[in-house]
Amino acid sequence: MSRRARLWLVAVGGAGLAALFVAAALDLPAFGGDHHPYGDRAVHAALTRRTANVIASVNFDQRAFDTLGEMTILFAAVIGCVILLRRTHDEHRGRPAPEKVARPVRRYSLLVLPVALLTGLYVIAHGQLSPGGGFQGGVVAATSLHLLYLGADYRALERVRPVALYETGDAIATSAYVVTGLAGLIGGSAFLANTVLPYGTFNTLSSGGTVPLLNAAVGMEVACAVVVLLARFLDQTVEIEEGNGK
Amino acid sequence: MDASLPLLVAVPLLGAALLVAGGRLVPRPVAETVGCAVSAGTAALALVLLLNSSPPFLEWSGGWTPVQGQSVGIVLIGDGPGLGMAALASLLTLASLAYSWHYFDEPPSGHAGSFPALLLLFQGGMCGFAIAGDLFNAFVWFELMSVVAYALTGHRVEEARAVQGALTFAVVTSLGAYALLMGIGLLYARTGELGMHAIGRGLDAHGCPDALVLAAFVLVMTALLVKSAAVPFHFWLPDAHAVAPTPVCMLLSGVMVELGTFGVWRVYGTVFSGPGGVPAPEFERALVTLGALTAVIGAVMCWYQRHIKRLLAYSTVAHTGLFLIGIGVLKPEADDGIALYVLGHAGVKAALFACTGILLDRYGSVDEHALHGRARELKGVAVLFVLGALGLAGLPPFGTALGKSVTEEAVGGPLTVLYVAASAVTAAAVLRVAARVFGGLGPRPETGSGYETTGSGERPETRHRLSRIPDTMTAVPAVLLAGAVAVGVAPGFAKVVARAVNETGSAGVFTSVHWTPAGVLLGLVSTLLAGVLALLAVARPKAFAAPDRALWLRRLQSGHVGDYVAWVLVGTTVLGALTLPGMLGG
Amino acid sequence: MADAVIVVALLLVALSATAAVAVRDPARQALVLSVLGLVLAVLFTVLQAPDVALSQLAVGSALTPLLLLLAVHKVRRRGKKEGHHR
Amino acid sequence: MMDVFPYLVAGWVFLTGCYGLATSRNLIHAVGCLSVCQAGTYVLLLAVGYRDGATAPVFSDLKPGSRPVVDPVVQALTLTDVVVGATVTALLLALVVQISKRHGTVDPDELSELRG
Repeated sequence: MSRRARLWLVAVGGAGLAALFVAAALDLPAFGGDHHPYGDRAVHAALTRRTANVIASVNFDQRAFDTLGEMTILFAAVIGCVILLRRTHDEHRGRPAPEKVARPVRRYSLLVLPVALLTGLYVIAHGQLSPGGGFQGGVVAATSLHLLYLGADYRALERVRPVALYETGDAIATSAYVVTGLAGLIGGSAFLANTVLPYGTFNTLSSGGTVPLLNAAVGMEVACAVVVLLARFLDQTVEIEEGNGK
Repeated sequence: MDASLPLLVAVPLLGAALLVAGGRLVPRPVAETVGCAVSAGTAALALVLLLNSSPPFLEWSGGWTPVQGQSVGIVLIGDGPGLGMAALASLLTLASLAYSWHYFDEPPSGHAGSFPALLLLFQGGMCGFAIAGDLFNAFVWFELMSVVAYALTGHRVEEARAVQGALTFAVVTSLGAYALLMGIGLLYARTGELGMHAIGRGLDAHGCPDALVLAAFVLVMTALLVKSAAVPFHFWLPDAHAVAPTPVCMLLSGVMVELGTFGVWRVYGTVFSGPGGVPAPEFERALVTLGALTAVIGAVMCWYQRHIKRLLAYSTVAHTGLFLIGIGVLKPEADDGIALYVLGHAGVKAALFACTGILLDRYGSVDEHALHGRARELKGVAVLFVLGALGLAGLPPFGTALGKSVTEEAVGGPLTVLYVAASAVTAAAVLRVAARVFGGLGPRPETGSGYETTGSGERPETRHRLSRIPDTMTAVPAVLLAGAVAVGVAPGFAKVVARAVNETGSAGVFTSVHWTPAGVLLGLVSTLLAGVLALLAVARPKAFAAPDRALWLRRLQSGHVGDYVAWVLVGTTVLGALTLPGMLGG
Repeated sequence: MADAVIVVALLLVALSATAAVAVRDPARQALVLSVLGLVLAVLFTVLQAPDVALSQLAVGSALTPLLLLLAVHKVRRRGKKEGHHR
Repeated sequence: MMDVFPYLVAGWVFLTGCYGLATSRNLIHAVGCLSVCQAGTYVLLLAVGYRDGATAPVFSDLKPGSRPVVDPVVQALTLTDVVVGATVTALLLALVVQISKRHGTVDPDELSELRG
């Protein structure tokens, strides 16, 4: 199709969708309204289960089944990237030359690295109490490891990052989530039921029953997954070279 | 018993995680055995639950059973249609795992378990989508099955076509998924609920449908119609199904596309069918129009293909059109017919893909013209392929024939003609392939218009080109075809299916489903038509080659991702325009 | 007052989203997307969603642009090599 | 005006992304546009859950019941959405990298393997 024809299609389709959406927006309840039945029930349920961060309660208790799907999507994407970015028969691995890093950059990144890593772990650990949790902390922790690439060089990064180990960690964390869910089925009433552990004292690290466990599993999964994802992309950019016979 | 419903998802996911964790320690046969065992176990669970699903039950994940009719948990629906789709998805996953057994491409080093693991994740996603009773949860499983499907489609990264098809598939489906999310946002704003039944009740409580309901309907349906490849959302399908590895094609065409259709049925029935939703005539108009268009375009394009997998992919498009019509007319008999049709079609289509995979692995090509007469030696495969084509045409006693005849009687009128024509043309195309490739009949056809995808230059999916066809690769299509026949002849099976569908679908109206003389006759007519068309095409290739008039239709299928996105936008507008008229009055 | 802040944040989101589409060079787009991620994080904070803001900050303004840049780098490096061979 | 403005911004962001996706000349850019589309869904969901004068639904420093809180459910949904978006982006980029290797280009206009 010519670019012009496509533009016409986009104009027609976009205009229709825009009109539809604007009409719908005019029928929506006004922004900032007070009608949130599900939200109010969720807050109530979180408080009865002594989870201070209601979002953590929704994610890891009330709608933990959604989170199972979500972490599986991440898990699937990691396997997918490992497969899609594998070294094929016509490619070979080149050794990246060590690169010189400017001293301020090196000092800065080596200073920030432990801070960022600790922040990530802290954010994971306090998931059920304060904003944050497995997802956010996991991403921060995994990304911080890659400051090594900036501060030292690729080889230093490779030493602290045996990718195979992280792949296994990713899989183990995913199974841990499922197994916790199964424990709910066997020991309690239903799959992913938060009835196995005591709910603890409100606003402490061990409150919320299985919420901290699931949160930790997700944190580990996300951290491992992001490390593997970045590793695969770095591998493609830095190491893998195509052979001449294409 | 009911509490084990979420296990349909949990078991394959756990299996996949263990396969990845242990994948580098165990040899390939062990990984494949584990994959088959987990998949079979899930299938068994789905069947057991299916047998216990009358009356239908609800399961609240996390044990959040409703208090005063309201819950904060996620509801799962354990009814006949949902569990039936889960069982179908599980059985087909098992079939494709068995088909790829031992022979499929060498996995990347250290990842022996990755391919079976991905298939298990796919199975988990499909089961989750089939039993979802919560709209956001359905989105999550929709995404899982999509993400896995992208990775599986692009699995053979050395193939230029595979990666392009996978990207197109991924972009279009992801866009559809985000449209679904926008729709969920609108529905949540109106009703403040996420469970499908709860949303439906909320819409009814609000009163007459308005623009918001229309927009939400269009956005949600966009995602499901992209998945089920209705025109004009269908462009990704031929590109993806033609390039995916054969075991994956079996799943994509056999059940994933049908899950999109199932989603349309489920979401309309639970969310939009009440007085506050989309009125029945509007829904019927939209679905029957799009379905008829899909059936016609799918059948025509199917006829003009020479890349065999692409041809089969278009026949899936044509059949989805027929499914959408059946769902669109909103009659209990049509629902029953479609349920049987989907079951039969899954077996037939997966078997046809499996046979095509054998051609690919044996001859390194899936081009109808290049393979002319080359597969004469594969007698057994030829029989299976022809049987598959006859099943596609709807020859009694295949399950497809029973399903089709029941639906035909329900829809009536000119739509019956469309059912006969679409199934006859797609089957004729497959029979034409069989006559040329396995029989060497007719003159060798000349190259066509040039604007087409040939099937030569494809690499086999096995490590080496096969010199002998392994027994597993022929046994799988044979069993699948036997299953498709069983759907039609197993005594009482059709009644059970109809009862299971009606229990959820038609509010207590029970219909009886059986072979009728008229149905058998129509099935024979379309088979005969298919045979005649195929013979004519083989004998007179020139007269039946794609005329220049049809070129514009082929040019629409440009392989350009921007075009496809533009069509999705147009599709939403068309869907909105088709649904609009009756909703203005409110 | 709160409304004014929300409006400003929304306008910034609309602006940077438009810019992210209008900038046709993928490397620059990655940077604009990282700005979009940042602005979205601000909007989410204003909308009282600190959890989402945090993850948007981590994912939208760091991880996604990083992946995009790595892909750009790989594609460009290929292009250069190809040029040498020809 | 304020009643619908956030929803309109969400729609604008979504449609802008669609436009970019359809007209893109570079697949990496197209992937970026897809994530813009998705940003539209975040804005819509969070706008739907907002409540005037309410605070975040986190009770570590807040006495339960003392102040209204915004809807936590949409926030949980958006959180899921953000993670899903990142994974889809990663997978798409992996495919684009392979396309650039196999086709020697990332311009969708120059890909001509699949058609008809």
